[in-house]
Amino acid sequence: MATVDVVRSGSAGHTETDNYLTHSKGLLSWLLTLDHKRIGVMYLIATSAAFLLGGFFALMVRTELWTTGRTIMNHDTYNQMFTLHGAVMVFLFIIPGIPAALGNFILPIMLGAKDVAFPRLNLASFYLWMMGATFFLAALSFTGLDTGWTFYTPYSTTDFGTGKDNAIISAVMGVFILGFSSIFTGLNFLVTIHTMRPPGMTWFRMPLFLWAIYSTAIIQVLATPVLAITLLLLLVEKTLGFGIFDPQLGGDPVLFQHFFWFYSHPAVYIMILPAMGVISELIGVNCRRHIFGYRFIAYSSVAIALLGFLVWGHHMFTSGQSKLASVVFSAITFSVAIPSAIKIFNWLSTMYKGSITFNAPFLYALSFMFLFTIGGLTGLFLATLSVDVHLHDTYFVVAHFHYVMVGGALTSFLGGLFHWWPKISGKMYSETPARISALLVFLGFNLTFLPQFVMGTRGMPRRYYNYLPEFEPFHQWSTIGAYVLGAGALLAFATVIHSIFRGKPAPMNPWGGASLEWTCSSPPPHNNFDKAPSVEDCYDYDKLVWDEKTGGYLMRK
Amino acid sequence: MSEHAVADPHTGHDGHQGHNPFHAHHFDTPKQQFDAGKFGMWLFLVQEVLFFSGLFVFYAIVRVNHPEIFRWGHQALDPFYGFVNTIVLIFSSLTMAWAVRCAQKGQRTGLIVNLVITLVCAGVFLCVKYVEYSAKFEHGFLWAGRFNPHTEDHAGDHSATEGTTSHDSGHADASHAASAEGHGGHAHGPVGPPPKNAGVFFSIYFGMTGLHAIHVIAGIAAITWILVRSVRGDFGPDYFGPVDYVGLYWHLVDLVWIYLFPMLYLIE
Amino acid sequence: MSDHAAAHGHSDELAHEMPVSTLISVFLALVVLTLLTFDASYSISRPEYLGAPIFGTHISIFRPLFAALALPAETMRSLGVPIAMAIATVKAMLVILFFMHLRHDKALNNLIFFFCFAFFFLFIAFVLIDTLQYQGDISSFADSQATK
Amino acid sequence: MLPILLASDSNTDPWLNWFWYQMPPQQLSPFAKGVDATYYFIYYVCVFFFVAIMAAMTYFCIRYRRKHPGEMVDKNAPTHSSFLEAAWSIIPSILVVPMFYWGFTDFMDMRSMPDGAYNIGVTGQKWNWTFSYGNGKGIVGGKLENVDWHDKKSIIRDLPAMHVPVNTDIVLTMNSKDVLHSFYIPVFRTKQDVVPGRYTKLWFRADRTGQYDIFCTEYCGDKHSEMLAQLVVDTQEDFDKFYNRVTNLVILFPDPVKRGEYLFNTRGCSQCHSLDGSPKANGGPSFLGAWGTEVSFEDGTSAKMDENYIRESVVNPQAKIRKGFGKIMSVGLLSKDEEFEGIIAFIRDLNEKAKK
Repeated sequence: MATVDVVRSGSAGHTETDNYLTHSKGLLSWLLTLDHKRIGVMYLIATSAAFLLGGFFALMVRTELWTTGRTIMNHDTYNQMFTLHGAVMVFLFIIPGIPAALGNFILPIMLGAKDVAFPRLNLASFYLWMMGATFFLAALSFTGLDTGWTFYTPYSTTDFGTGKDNAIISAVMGVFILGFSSIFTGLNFLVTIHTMRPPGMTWFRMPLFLWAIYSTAIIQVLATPVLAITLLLLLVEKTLGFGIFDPQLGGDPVLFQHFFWFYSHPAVYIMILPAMGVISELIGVNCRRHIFGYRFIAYSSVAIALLGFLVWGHHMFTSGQSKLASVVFSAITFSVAIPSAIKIFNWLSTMYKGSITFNAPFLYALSFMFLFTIGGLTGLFLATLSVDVHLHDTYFVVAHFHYVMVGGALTSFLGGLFHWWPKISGKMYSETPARISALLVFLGFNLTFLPQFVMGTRGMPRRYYNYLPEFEPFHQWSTIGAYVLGAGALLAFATVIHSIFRGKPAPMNPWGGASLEWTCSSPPPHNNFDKAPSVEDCYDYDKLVWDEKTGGYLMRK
Repeated sequence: MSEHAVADPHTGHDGHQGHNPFHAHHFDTPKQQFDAGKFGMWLFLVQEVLFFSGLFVFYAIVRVNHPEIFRWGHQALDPFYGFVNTIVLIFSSLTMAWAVRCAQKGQRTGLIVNLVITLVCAGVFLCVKYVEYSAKFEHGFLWAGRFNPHTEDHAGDHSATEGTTSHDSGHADASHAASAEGHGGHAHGPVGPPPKNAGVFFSIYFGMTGLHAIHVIAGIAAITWILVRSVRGDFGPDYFGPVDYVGLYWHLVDLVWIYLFPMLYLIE
Repeated sequence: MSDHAAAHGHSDELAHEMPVSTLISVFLALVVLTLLTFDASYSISRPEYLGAPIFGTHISIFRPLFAALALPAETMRSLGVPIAMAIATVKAMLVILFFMHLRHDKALNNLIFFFCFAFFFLFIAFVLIDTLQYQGDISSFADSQATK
Repeated sequence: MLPILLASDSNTDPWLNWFWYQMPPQQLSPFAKGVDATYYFIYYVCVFFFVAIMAAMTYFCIRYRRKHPGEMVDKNAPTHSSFLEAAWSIIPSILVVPMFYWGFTDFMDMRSMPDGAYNIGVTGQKWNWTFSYGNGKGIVGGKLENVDWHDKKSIIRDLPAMHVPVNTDIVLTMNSKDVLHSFYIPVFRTKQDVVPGRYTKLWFRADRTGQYDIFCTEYCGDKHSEMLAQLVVDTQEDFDKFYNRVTNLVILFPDPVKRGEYLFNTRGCSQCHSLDGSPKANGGPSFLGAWGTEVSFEDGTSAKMDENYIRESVVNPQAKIRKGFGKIMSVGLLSKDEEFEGIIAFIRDLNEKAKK
């Protein structure tokens, strides 16, 4: 290989030591930074902390369910635990996780831009996130937030006359603020992708991760304001008695569900679309093969984003929604299955005749394929009207959305984290523990949630503190699985942290990626690119050459 | 809510800096920066429209299912106030659009004058809202949870709820003024007993106009900020993005009111 | 981008400039349309309304129109919402196209703004259809409570 | 495959029962078989695709594993194929059509209430179900308190039981007193949220007797998981016995005072008679302080308020009209001895309470 002419340095003129991490020093240089990479790293730390917090609540829930009857906590505590688990995971981790943390770091570099369009707004989004998280912690300290993450009325608007009221108000405020954080992030990304593409970066040269983030951003801007107004109405209902959702004042509790799911169903795609984008990158790079059906994957992202707005009523088949609306929503829901199927088949075809390496990111991608296929297919049961009536609000639903959200979003978050970690930190993580973590997450996850499908079909309702004794064995399998899953996730984070101190310096392009982020040094320089990079096909791996000396890949001249 | 990006103090210098102090380092040209800001502002407006949509849905549902609530409730609102506020807002929209033009042409005085007029209009709008709100509070025309219309009234003020004396409503001065405008001094006290859940009308009224008023207040803050920068002389033909963006926001506030006015004050 | 740019003599103009005459015309049109909304509303709901008393006479557009059509009272009432919304939409269009410069703006900005209204109507339509369908269950419950 | 599935009965088919625990619970209602058939159709489609995808994935992983980091791939491998992509857009689109269709038809079945069905009222409140028979003549309710959650028998014993006759269409008219609940009977594959401020309905027909679980599936607060009930499907004779038992006032209210209070509130007395001494508009005299007093009538006579007077006033209200009141009460609303005993005891008890 030594005979091939290669480019040794991605961004000429930058020395190894001048990068975004060393560009300026001091805590304030981080807290007031306008650099998308630093903001991305701060998001990464913050959302990972939220994940660990949410994971702790999950383990508490699973521990309590080890036996029917009381195991370690009372009814009230259990109800708070599952509420906080759901709310923290959804609002503080999954929704911002990939777009705001990984997206912030990677998006401008992948695009070939120096920064996002509005760096100050980007920092403001981060602080809005922090503020929202603070309100959540306040809700924790008020004790008694037990509405579930969905805040269904009239339970959430009941006047309890205890700390619970303050906890609910605080949490709703928190979600309201987090909503604006999400809107501003999405807005920023949309503008960045539209206006900051360098010459040559046409729409169909954009990496699929950017298409996914773009689709996600459309949802964030269009749907999140509806959540904001819904929560605002919930607040005035609870504090002033506006009579919107409260039947005693002439309101309609089912209306709340319409409002809530108009946001929250598209929000499911906020969670899964970026994950799909990450997987497209992981599969392309690690199979060293041009992604199969690029345009179909790109279009299907946008299709999912738009169709996602038309299906919210499938959460309400048993809610008292009319027959007519249920039938219409069911029919439209099936249409979302098609673009998801296209993606799976295209990823699969990318592997055909590839050159597949089994590093940790690819193992996470494989488990994504396994888990998301199950998650997607079980969605068919829930889209089917009559079957959903049986399965709605049972553990089947719990298992289904965990397969999508955890099996989809968490595995791709961890996969993406390992994939881009050399770029983010400039350090290589150690491969073996990372692979073990992927294995543990995969096994633990399946052990946790496969039994829940069985329980669900047999009628075990969700959000139950006590349950009928015949379900106990399934719950115990599930609890064991949860601990394995937790251990896997902890090992993944430990591996990453370990590499900061002990990791080898990362080469510019350790995996052989062909998109633009791999053409700048690891970690990237402060300004990403001094001059607009030349843009080529981001899935053409022929131009890369393995370089034994650095342990990475170099660009053919 | 400034969606524009200004120079990054931490930035090292690059080739593009120099000819415009407000040109941010990560944009190649001022045009790119302006377009990015404008696109961002439009997206923000999209977000605003959907933010308001929840209340419009609520309105539509109550309106279609319980028209009697509206037939009764809208009589408590004085169209004269709504009319005055409509004209005030439309006029402020005109001055705001004019301000943008002045900024584009580099006419600093015109820009400042137009912005001041816009601010004054916003202030007048809020004052009228205050007068309206206090009348509603006085008569107990509040949202569903606090809806408690008084038929007995404060000294010297005729009840707005006494339907039979509707030609002599509590807002006598307003009615006269309305006649002066040429729209007949009709009374605005609801006729007849309130229908079931009549308070929902006032939930909608306070919800919609309240959220709108919050946007007006935010607009005042944004315009004040623009005004300060105009006095400082920041804007000219090369750089007027912020004026344009705030203008767009202000027009959206006007736009929402254009719908709210007939929906709440006029339609039976 | 437009002929005003040439007049201004600035080569790479950032945005279109709206002439003052257009701005003032739009403003006047908005005022007239506001008065028209009043006229329509009063013509429908107030039998004693003859028109706006201007120059010693009553001026009205809708009252003679309704009188000529001689519609039944119920039909006229049901016209209130569509007429008011139609006028409001014309006003909104004037504001959007001229004050907000959308007529001269990029196609993309046009697209997203009208796209968002599509979602807005989608939201209203679905929820409205559903609540209309189950309204009977609510009213029958309300009736049963009233008789108790 | 489908005809076999449609005919399959999870109660009797051992193969289905064995299959990987993927069994929904027993099927009882007319639509349960349809729901299960649709379930299995989707299930097998899913299994087919899942196995196919995973097999391909595994094969590719082994066959195309990278042997050296510098390895390059076949440049001529296709990067897209319109045929394939069209195929996997169209085939799934076709497969979901029957899923939607069967789901839709069974759903319409579930949600369309049959005519002439037996009606039971269901009230949900935090955290128990109450069942009302014969327009409120008989009420069944109960709460779980301190049961051993590992002993299903003890749980069942404490649960309120909704009895229904076998082979009869049952319509439940449901309402909630506080927050959302959801009424779920797994054996019938049916579920409906119970919403405050409106009625929601659910119907089913049990085709065999037995005892089955009922759950609340919409989170409703602290003891959501204890909001259970039992469905007891009786033969018609057993159901009649049950009905007589729950509507029998002596059994329901052994204490005559309580019985009287119940009658006062449920038989319309409270519309005209007050209990606080004040007269009701267009009504009759108050019951407070009346017992044992001498009451005077429109015709100038008077009598002592005792058992016989009350009985006569109920059976024939026009016989004696109290001074100052009109001939308002027309029909005797009570007929049985235990009812008279109750209302008399109730009125007498009012006096004693007032004295205290």
